[in-house]
Amino acid sequence: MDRTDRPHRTGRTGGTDKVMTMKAAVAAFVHDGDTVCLEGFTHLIPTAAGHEIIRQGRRDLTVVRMTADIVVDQMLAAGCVSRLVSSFVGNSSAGSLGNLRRRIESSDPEPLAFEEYSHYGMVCRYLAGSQRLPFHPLRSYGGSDLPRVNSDLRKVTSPYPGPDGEPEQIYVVPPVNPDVTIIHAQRADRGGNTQMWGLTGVQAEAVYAARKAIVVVEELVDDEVVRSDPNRTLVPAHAVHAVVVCPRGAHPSFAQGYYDRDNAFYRAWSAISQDPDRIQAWLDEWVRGTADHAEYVAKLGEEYWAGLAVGEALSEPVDYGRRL
Amino acid sequence: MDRTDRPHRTGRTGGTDKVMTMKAAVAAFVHDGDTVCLEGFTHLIPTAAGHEIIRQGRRDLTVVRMTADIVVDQMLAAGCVSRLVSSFVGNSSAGSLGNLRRRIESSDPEPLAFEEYSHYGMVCRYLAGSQRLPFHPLRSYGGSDLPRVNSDLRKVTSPYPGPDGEPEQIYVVPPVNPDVTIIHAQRADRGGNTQMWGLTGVQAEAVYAARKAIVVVEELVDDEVVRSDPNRTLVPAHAVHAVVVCPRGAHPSFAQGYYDRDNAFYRAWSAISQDPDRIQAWLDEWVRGTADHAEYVAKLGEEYWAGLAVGEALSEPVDYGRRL
Amino acid sequence: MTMGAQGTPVTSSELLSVVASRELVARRTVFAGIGLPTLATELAQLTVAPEIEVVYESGVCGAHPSHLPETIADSVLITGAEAVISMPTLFGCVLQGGHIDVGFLGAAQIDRWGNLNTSVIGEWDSPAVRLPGSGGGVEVMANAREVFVVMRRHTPHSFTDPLDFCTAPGPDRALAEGIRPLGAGVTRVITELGVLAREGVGHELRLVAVQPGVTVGQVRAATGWDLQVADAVTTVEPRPPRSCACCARTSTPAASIFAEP
Amino acid sequence: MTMGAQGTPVTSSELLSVVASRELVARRTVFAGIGLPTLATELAQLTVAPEIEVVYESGVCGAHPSHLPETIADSVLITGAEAVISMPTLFGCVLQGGHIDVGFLGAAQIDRWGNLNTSVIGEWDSPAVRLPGSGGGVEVMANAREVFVVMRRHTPHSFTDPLDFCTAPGPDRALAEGIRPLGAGVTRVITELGVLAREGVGHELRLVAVQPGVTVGQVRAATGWDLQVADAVTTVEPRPPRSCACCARTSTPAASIFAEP
Repeated sequence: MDRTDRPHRTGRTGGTDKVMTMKAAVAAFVHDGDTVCLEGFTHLIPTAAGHEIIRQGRRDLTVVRMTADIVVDQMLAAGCVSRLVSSFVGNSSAGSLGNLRRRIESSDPEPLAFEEYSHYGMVCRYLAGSQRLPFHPLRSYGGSDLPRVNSDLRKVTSPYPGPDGEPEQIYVVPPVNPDVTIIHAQRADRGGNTQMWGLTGVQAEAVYAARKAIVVVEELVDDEVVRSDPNRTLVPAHAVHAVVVCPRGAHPSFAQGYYDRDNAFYRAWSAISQDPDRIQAWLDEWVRGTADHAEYVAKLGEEYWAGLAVGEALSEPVDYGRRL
Repeated sequence: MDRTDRPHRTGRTGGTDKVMTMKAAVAAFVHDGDTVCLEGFTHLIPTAAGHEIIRQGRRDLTVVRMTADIVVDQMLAAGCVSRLVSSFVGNSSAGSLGNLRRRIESSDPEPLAFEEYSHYGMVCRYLAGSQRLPFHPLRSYGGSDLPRVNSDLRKVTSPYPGPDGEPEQIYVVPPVNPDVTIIHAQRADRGGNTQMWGLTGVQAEAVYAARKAIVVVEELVDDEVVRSDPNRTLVPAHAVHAVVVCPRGAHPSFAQGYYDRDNAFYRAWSAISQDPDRIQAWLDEWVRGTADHAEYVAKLGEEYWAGLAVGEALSEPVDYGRRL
Repeated sequence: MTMGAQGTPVTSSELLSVVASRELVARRTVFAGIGLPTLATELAQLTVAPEIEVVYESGVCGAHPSHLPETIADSVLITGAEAVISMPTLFGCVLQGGHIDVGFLGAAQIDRWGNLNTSVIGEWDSPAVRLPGSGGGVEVMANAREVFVVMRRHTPHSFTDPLDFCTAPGPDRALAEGIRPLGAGVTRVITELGVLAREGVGHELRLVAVQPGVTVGQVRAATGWDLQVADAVTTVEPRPPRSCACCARTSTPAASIFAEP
Repeated sequence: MTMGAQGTPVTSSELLSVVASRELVARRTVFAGIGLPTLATELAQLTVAPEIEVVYESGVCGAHPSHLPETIADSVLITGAEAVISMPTLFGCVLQGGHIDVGFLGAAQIDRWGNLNTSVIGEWDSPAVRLPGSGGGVEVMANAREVFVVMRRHTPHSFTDPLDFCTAPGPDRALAEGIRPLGAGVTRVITELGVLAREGVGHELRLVAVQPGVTVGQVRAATGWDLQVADAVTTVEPRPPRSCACCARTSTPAASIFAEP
């Protein structure tokens, strides 16, 4: 391990420098057999982290992700995943996921254990996990077949009378506590104070639910930038174990204010993933054939990225005030 | 009722103009016997709203507030409140609340029903209320005497085995659904999209838990200001029924970036509230004797406010990006 | 395929969206999930129901997009929006909290009570087709006051009773388990053949309108159960009114918006 | 009252804070509630334990105040902080989630197991004194790895067994009800007479140190139960080291900070 493999103390007040390379962070915090949560609801999807997991050849992972989409399909194709916990398995609105469907429909090339939840069921699992609760209640699943195929969807009787004065039952979900949660964000400081804007999904809860957390960012910023707007810090440093700087690491999803969604790639993936040979060729070329995400980015080329560029739309500053 | 008494449609896309005077908002949404939630954890306390409730002579209110402090003591002294639901009853760290103590210790001049929760118990009541849940679990109260005196603190058995494989019990609290929640914020647009920064407490959940919500703001801002930073909107318009513009309406608490906490007033209150006559004189002069909060502000005088003024500390803008 | 006002071809998706958008008149808040529902709610807001508030499943409230969005998470929905909220707030406070009048859902299968299957065709353990799954569908069905369903293909395989799997149950199934949902379940089903309606708990779907040139008999034949028919079946207004005008407000050509994935 | 390094009077509050702050050496995250605990943690960070992370009960993480704060919600704690989080996140994810090593509490009464009363003196229904109540004390006790208690007055009325009312129970009481808390409960009690320590579940508080000039017998006499005493009782270092230096770093005079309310 090189120096960047583990956090080390600095003179920074109250903080630890947690900046690591993606390679080092995945090596340190993602192990064969782990439960790995990758969150980001259509926005800020930690694709580059998924690719590094593929490069390092992790096996037998349980992947937890609300919207299992392209990056999950790629990890499945690379043989990293034996179990998937999710509430939506599809290529966004662009089509379906070839590898995922082959695995589930035909056990091709091997079976995939799949636990289906609803979106809010997943959110409540993160809420329970992050708050160290034995369960979280939600007003879903009554009459659904999902509890029949997922024995972790259970019911409790409320100790308060229902609206009609009779005892009331409600479904609950169990906590999820991933070994590691990986999220992508716009920016963080070296200590891991992480700021996100635009769609923020369930990332903060997914981080708090995990034993370890890796935050991948578009930009490392000075402490003063973070501290000029503490309400923007959705994940405080104390919940973060590694900060990885990886510009454009959410491609083909988007990073609000940094680059737009690559809709053409989403559409292309639906075709690629129909063909097991094409997807292996794609992985060979773009993931296994690149040393890291910087090489992937360079390989796409500046002209390509220009097509995803966005103009500027700055927020109006707010005044935190200072004592006179 | 004048025109400002009820929201009316404007040409604003997808929105309703909800701006009302404090007088009209309290008249419309706070009724005798109501359950009224006033939230703001030491910051952005809706004091001016409490004063208007006193001016309009509301009676028999149930007040729900995590930190029952000066404004609650004042409402108690004015005879507005018959029941209090709270997790901390004190004048911040500056002392105790005379009226509250007389009511509870000596039923002087009349009894006060008091329901004690812990801070997180209150938070969970708002969480349950805002999410329409029959209860919310929390890892508190085991071994406490609080459940002995508050029969709404109950237990459920988790349907999942505990860490030792045995059944696990956990305490739960019931939802709270106030008739109206009143919060104070830095700014909102005319439709009620409300932006807050600094300490944000549990205000969003308290609003969502309520049947109606009044947002009192330091500033009414153009739609474009709010829309330049949608992540700053902690309370969306659809949850808000009235927007009241009331600068300095959180005094003696503070509004981050607008004015500082009036620590001298906090200390003074501990003395005033020891004496029932002094507090009535104070209410006569500062609340019942002023037509509205603008008069209260003017009566304090510009020199007084200058002592609470703060300097500028602007957040660095973030880029939301725009499609090219 | 029919022709739009200006002679452009109207795909089935556009037709469905236009019909669906009309049903939103007089509704207040709409929850828009992935796919067709987004188009329908966008269209509604731009045409027949400008006052509705659309809450996107991504967490966007009060969007003011510069371009017609391609997905519920399109960056143009976020920039300039009135609020962007987290998933716990969206699903917990807004949807489960009871703030949504109409939820929009799609499905692979629907039964006579408006129960939906979005999980599997065939058996759970070895499905013929693995579908995307619940998404927020279970929550929309349980918590929205009413649910509109847009079905791309009206066939006996998709309109079937029993379902291969019930992902998102309507209130009748929930009540049978002793759980009381907030809303009425599915109240409208819009297909390329017509519009079905349902009154609420205890009621079946009924055919209330047919698309131009479609007969009641054709709809009944395309439905996998003995479909109830309203006393007066109307015909859906054929021309998609103002839909092209709405697209003209943005720089996105209608064709790209309404393309099938 | 003793004298500080530079001859300024040291109030009891300052003394307590200084002693409490020393106990924080080698701890990582501290949860600071209202009142004295704030002073102690601020002092610790500025003097003996600069690496500790203080999380304030108001939701502030990583504060960098320009002035010594007067309360946990002082605006100087917010401006320039690393993060400000909501109450649900603070109490749910950070505290209950298990991120806090040391919680700091005050109380009106404490018993031999470290159970605390912050609710009432006398009977619940007609109390002689209505105290502020739980605040976050129940949660701190249940979820912090250990709890330090600062008691302003060491008397048989405040060190009493049984308590008039148990607001925040230690793990022994919780376990007796079949509920397993995360932490060890109270491990340190700091008073104007000395320092008590407790090993964890099943253990009583024991006197481990006395303030200068105080005898073991005086502490035992001031305690309402038969107080256990460690084999080797040390004497607390009398001089508040560097506390004036820390105040000098800010523009607030020590006297105003340490004034009794």
